[in-house]
Amino acid sequence: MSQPFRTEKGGRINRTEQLTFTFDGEELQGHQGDTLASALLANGVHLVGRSFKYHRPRGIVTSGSEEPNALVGIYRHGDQTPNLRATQVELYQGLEAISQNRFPSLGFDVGAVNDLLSPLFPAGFYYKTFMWPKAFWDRVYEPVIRAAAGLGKPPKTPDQDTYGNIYAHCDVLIAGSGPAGLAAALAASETGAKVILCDEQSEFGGSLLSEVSASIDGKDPSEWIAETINKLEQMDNVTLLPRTTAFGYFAHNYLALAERVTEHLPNPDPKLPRERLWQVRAKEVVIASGAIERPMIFPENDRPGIMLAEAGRTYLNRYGVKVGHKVLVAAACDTAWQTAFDLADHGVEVAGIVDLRETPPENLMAIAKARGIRVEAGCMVTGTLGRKRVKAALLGRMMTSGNVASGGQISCDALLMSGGWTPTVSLYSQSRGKVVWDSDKGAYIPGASVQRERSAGASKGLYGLQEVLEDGYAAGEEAAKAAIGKSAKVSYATATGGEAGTGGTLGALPHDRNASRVKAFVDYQNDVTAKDVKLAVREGMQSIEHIKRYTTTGMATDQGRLSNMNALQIASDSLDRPVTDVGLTTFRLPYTPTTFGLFAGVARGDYFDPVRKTPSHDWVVENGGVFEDVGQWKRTWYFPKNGEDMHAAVARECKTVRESVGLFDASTLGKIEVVGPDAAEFLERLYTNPWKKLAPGRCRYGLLLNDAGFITDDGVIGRLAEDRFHVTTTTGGAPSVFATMEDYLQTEWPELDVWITSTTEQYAVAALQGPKARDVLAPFMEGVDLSADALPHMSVKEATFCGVPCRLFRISFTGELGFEINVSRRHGKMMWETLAKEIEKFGGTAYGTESMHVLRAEKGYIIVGQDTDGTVTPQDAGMSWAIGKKKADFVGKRGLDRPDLVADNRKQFVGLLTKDPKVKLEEGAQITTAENPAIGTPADGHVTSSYFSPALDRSIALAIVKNGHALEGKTLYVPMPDGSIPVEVTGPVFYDKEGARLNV
Amino acid sequence: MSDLMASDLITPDAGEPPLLSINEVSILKAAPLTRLSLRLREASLKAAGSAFGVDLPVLPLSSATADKRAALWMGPDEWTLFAPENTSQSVVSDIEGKLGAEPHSLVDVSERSEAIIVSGQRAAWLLNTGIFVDFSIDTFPVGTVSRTIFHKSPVMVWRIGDEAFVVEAWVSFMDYVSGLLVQSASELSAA
Amino acid sequence: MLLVYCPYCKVERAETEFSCRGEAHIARPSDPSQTSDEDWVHYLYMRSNTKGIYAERWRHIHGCGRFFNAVRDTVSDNFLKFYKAGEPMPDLEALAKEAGK
Amino acid sequence: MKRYSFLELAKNAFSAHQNWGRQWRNPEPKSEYDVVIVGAGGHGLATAYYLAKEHGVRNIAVVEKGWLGGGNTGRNTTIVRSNYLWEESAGLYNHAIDLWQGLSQELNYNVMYSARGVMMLAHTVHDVQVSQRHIHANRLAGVQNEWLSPEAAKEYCPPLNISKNIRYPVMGAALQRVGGTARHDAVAWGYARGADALGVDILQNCAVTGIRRDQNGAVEGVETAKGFIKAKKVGVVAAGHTSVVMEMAGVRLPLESYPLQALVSEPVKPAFPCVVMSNTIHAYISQSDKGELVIGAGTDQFISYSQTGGIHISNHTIDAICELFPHFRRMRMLRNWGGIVDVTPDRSPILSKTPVPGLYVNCGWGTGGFKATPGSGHVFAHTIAKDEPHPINAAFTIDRFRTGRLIDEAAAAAVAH
Ligand SMILES: Cc1cc2nc3c(=O)[nH]c(=O)nc-3n(C[C@H](O)[C@H](O)[C@H](O)COP(=O)(O)OP(=O)(O)OC[C@H]3O[C@@H](n4cnc5c(N)ncnc54)[C@H](O)[C@@H]3O)c2cc1C
Ligand SMILES: NC(=O)c1ccc[n+]([C@@H]2O[C@H](COP(=O)([O-])OP(=O)(O)OC[C@H]3O[C@@H](n4cnc5c(N)ncnc54)[C@H](O)[C@@H]3O)[C@@H](O)[C@H]2O)c1
Ligand SMILES: Cc1cc2nc3c(=O)[nH]c(=O)nc-3n(C[C@H](O)[C@H](O)[C@H](O)COP(=O)(O)O)c2cc1C
Ligand SMILES: [Zn+2]
Repeated sequence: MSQPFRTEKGGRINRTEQLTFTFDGEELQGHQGDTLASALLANGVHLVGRSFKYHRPRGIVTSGSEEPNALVGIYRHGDQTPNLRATQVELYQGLEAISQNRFPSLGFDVGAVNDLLSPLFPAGFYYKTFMWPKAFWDRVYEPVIRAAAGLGKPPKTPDQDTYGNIYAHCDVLIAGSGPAGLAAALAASETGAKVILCDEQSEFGGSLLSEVSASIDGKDPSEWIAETINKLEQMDNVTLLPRTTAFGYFAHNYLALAERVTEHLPNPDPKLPRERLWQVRAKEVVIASGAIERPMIFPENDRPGIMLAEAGRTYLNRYGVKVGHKVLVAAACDTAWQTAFDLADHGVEVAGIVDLRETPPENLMAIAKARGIRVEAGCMVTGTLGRKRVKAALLGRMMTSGNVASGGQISCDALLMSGGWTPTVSLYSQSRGKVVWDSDKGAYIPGASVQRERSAGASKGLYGLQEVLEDGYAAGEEAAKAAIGKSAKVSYATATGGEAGTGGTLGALPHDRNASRVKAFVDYQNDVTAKDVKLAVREGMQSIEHIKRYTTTGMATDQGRLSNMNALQIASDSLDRPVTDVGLTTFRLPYTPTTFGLFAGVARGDYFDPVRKTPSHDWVVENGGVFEDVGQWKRTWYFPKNGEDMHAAVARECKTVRESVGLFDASTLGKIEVVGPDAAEFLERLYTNPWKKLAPGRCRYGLLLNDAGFITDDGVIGRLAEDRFHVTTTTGGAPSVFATMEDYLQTEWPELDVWITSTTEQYAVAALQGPKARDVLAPFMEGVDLSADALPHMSVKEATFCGVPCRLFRISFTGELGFEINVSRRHGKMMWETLAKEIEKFGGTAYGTESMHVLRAEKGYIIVGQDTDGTVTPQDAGMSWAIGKKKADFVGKRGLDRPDLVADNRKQFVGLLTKDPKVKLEEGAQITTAENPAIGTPADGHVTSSYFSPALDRSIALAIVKNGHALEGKTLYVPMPDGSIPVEVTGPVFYDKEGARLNV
Repeated sequence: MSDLMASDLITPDAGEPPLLSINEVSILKAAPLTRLSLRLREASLKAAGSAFGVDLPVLPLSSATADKRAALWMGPDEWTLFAPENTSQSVVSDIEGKLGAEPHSLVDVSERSEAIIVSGQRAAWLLNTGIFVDFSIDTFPVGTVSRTIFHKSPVMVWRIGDEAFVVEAWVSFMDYVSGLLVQSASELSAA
Repeated sequence: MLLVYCPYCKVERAETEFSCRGEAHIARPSDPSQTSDEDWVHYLYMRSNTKGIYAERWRHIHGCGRFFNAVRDTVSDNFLKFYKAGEPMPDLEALAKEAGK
Repeated sequence: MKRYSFLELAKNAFSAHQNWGRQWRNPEPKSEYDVVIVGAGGHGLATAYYLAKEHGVRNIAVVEKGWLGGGNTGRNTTIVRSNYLWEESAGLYNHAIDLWQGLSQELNYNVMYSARGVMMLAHTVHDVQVSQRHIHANRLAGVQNEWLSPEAAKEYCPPLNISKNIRYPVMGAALQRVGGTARHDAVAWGYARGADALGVDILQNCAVTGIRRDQNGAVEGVETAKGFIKAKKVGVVAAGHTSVVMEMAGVRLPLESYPLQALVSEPVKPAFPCVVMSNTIHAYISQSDKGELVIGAGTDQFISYSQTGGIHISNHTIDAICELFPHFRRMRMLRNWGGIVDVTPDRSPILSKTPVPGLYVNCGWGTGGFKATPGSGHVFAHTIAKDEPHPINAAFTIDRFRTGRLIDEAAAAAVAH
């Protein structure tokens, strides 16, 4: 028979729409409007998973997002998403679900042997064992533990879905759409305030969706919900977000919501994101997150078929599902009785109501009696039978002695329990509010507001429908008033029925069983029992934080929403201290587990980080260039021709530059225009070098330190006019140099009349380097005399290139005659293509960063960040010449005088030549004085740059070596795994030491 | 305020196909224009404004426009000046001529950034997929201009109409900005 | 993500538009050459790192570019005051009292 | 102290685990101790343990404002490695690695030190250079560290995405095989139990509120929530709160305390065999024995004592994780939390005497001190007992910031984690 546990009528499911789905391969039927859980229950399936540690058979316990047991994998696109709650998964045609943490099958799981061995596995057992033999931990114990642990299987293939993001601002954000949230939304929206109402469920209404015995304004709750939603939908100022969980409450009323956009659809349009992250800045927040029911802690309280009473009621009234044919209700409070009554009204046999209380309320007794329901007062469940589904409950009765006496046994196929209610204070706590203990309610409720929020309804411990509604309206009004200063009159709906219940219990129930033989579960998923909590306390764990971490209670995927209060009470009893003294663990985000993809959002592939390209990019791609990532930039690394490897390409490129001409894209270098009457004074204070006497039209190499005295950046600076400099920086250093300049300008020297503007992207820069550079350039230039006299090395002129304005620098980072042409970015492509074509005539080549590195290393020019590492001073780098000797101060000057910076034995910048010219050192290799240093010998330095030099036809290297400047001519060693490499210390300049090639 | 207040300066680039064109929103590349970064002290405000042809706005995040001119407040001593393409030299000489020795800095940044025009009923929504700024018309009225962050890229947003925005980014970031906007808009055409 | 008010732009914006630059009112010694090593290390590195009310520097790096100062409670992360660079350090105790700390 | 073993566990199973003793006492403070350690994190507890065990000092209190192990020790991503650049650092962290290897046996407490390997990815030419420099320096220092090609990296860590088409392709990785993880709580508890057994009083819920000094400026003792406690020597090991505690003695330090966040996914079956770190795109990940992916994020940009941080920090970490491991995109975050990390300008710790006689400080571990716990406690105990540093921590003074003799792990582009 299909869906044997479906009621005849009622519920919010669409009975005319039949859906087929599978669970562990078995085909089953459900209806539109079902969750996977309700559909499974309709088919009589309670056993849905295995527990974490003992692999005990487990069934559905709740009907909401707090579900600890019914975690399943859902297949889509050939892969599965693990650990989804069956209670939240909306049913669609063709849904494929699998159970988890069992092998080979749910019904027969070998892991269940753990249950038999459980006496060996109390809380924290692993801290006490697996220590011998030592080597077994990595090889045996840990792999076994790891394989046994974990719930579902992780996805195996990259996620095909996309995730969206939206930033939103609103006046009032309402989290939760039960009667409190709906009333708040009505009241707040009426003022014109911008309202966002979200609820994690597929439909708005919260607990009202399963309420059939109360009425609001004389209407069925479902009718009132429909009218309310209809009203809210009409309003422009209201955003309704179903399937949206408020999962994080951050500082400054910043909240994060996860909207599930397509998960519930059988064939979603791939253009839609699977989920969307809402990052909302709300002026005011109303937390209307309701309350959840608490399980009771009795032995074997974890069998499939044992559920929360309210969940039983929800399955019945909302989903049209009977959780059993013969249902026992065990409670310590009133609300569970209503479940029994509703079940009875649907013709379900109620095996009895077992109430812990000696004298349950008269009116309930009367109703039960009228329906012929057996009531056992002053009675509790002391155990259950049935492995894969509960078969019967053992009853106990509290004696005046304080002991429990057996009260017989009742058979049933479902057992509904209720230990009372726990307000959902997660979001309030995340907002950094401190909950307070309400002893009347036996619950923690929100205390004072720390941020601009208020709780309403059951989330603050109000339970009567009428008072919840009133509270909701008031909260909405108050929030709107606080946000926009306006209030509006809304008429409050009035409810009849739905009165607040009384009663409740916390902690483990007493029983007459052998305590050491039975398990009463506190945290279902993590298999934490009452015994475990007590053991932790016995072992000295006195803080609830220690108890949590030692037993892992509250650390499962429901984050203790079902278990925390009971664990706390058990700890409190064991410690003999009031609950309030034991403390409470911290509520953290996310409210429910939240998809990584949601956080990552659009940041993937090319959009993981901006890809910054220079104007030569397309040309480089067409010409087979290879790129490297430098920060966010793509720079050309080298240009292999005819199957060359990097080594061959670089050798050819270098050789060509030295013999003829090379073209290099220098656009990524940072460029800053420093303008104003005090421009020179500013640079004087910032850079080590003197600037005031630099004539317009000339350039100088600038060295920048931090105030500690270490080199942070360098670059050529050209003076364009008295009051205007063109500063260049390293590619990676551009933003930080700019920020440093602004910092000194704005906060140290605001009196200076000078401003800086980033022009990095205003210009495209082509470097032409090599003896033929002038010949290549000349045909395109106008307005400038390129001769050595008119435009000597280290000068700058404004001119035109192919008719477009340019800044022409005569500078060189290769040691050859060189020009850097800056044209506006738009003309960069034209410039590059023009020059690339022209150099062909001279047998020239385009070259990349690798050749640039080799060429400059042959000349001993440093690269900040490669040859320096933040610990190198100008003196260390052999650049004392760059320090303006007469300057009273510059950034870093004072730092340079500190004891260690003037001490002997500093590491200094030198060249190294291997004795064997064919041997190229490895960059980063260490340098020692001893040929075969013992392990632990401190190094004297390291190789910072190392290349094969085509110009010298041998290897060269640059290094930082202790007292290096004094060691020229000496032999040092580079110890490598297969022996030491002897090297001779030299000056850092290997090629054209006199610089003759520059000045042509 | 007119709907497209700066329409004579910010125009779609006729040579470029639309990056996106659906009912709810369109994204068009804007034609090139002259952009200057002007920095000066309060004393020189008036002179600079009259030389440029529009008073420099002093209200934070505001802009001022005149025929073929726009001045955008970027900071307390910083303005971006917009003028038609290829007029940079004349604008510069007008301003430099007027300011003379008064301390200031005028730098041509015409090519540093590119602009796109994002307009349509869902334009603000689309920007909010990557920008945390309240674009409701009361808090970000037409004429408001602001630098901000779009996902991982710095941008500048200038509202030129109720449902029209100019979004500028440094050139090397524009592929990222426009690409992501187009991608995020794709759900608008989902079934 | 904090919301930071820029006293120049006069708007509250997301923290991601700003960069935080550490403790405020640590002046660079006016004559470094006359500053002892001990004093220099205090300028370079020593920080109050206060638990509680703290004056710190921010820059509206993706906005107007200005540096300014803010007083923040480093426990609650709430801002108590924003003021422009160059303005004197406010009376932190008075601010704390005002904020009911 | 009852020794732990499988046999003992089996025996206790028969008595329903009723007879296990306390792992540590909950004593009332004595009026005077030879040494008071402020802060019962891993480092403080280890210091007390080694003081008692190796230096014969038995009259020790560890004073803790909350619950032991509740600071950064209880909230870190548990990455253990020693392949730091400078000899001083490598020496210090490798000392810890040596102790980690036998720590479970030493403490008779299974700290689950799991040498599954720590792989640090290189994504740029510069990264490769930096990694190589580390590897060479480490080899000379006797610290295991090796270079892997992208293919070898994938073989070691199959989930790794080494496609050339990702935004920052993996160009290789440095692998330290002896690196791995350990169970953070067990480290604190193991040391607490060990110290307690040697007579150390661990005083929880007892915040230090003042440091009393005599006329000569020397330490006399500490004011606490439970009254004044006299002490000959005081060692401050308060991590994120060090500035606050040292301020009580008038000592200013080069420290800033930032929020550092971490998060775990829901538990899943084994999916990740080792530890992977990427400093360039800011991602740190491993899988715990329980099955959660443990992921470390970056610090927020401002100082804060709130133990929380911004969502944009998590976003950036998770986007990096998903870029490297795209099939984790459908995994879900279970819990996200923050610690307060005390960061020095050179990203190296301070283990040092102070200008105040009798006052010692162990701090500045920033984002990466869990791995050093045993070594740090060991040498700090020496420093306190002998009133002079152990050779291993001699360089980690406060004075280095004055002289400029920094141990700059940050400058060398190796973000400590
Ligand atoms: C999210 C995160 C991830 C990390 N990941 C790693 C990692 O992967 N690998 C790694 O090696 N390191 C990591 N770290 C760093 C590491 O956690 C710390 O360096 C290390 O745990 C510090 O240990 P501790 O004992 O010094 O400090 P803590 O454990 O913080 O102990 C300090 C103790 O001092 C107490 N205290 C403070 N003030 C007082 C007072 N006035 N009176 C009494 N007691 C006081 C505190 O309550 C605290 O218990 C991480 C840190 C964080 C936050
Ligand atoms: N009679 C009793 O003793 C008793 C006890 C408990 C509850 N109740 C009844 O429960 C109702 C309480 O109304 P209410 O409105 O306060 O709560 P509710 O339970 O009706 O609604 C709370 C809603 O908030 C949603 N929610 C919770 N956290 C969320 C989050 N982080 N993000 C998004 N959505 C979230 C839930 O899905 C739910 O729909 C009343 O009808 C009351 O009568 C009665
Ligand atoms: C390595 C590691 C693994 C953790 N695993 C879990 C976990 O499985 N479940 C869980 O709820 N919390 C887990 N936590 C987080 C703790 O619950 C807690 O958030 C953290 O110790 C910080 O404490 P607090 O949140 O109470 O401030 C883990 C923490 C660490 C450091
Ligand atoms: Zn601003």
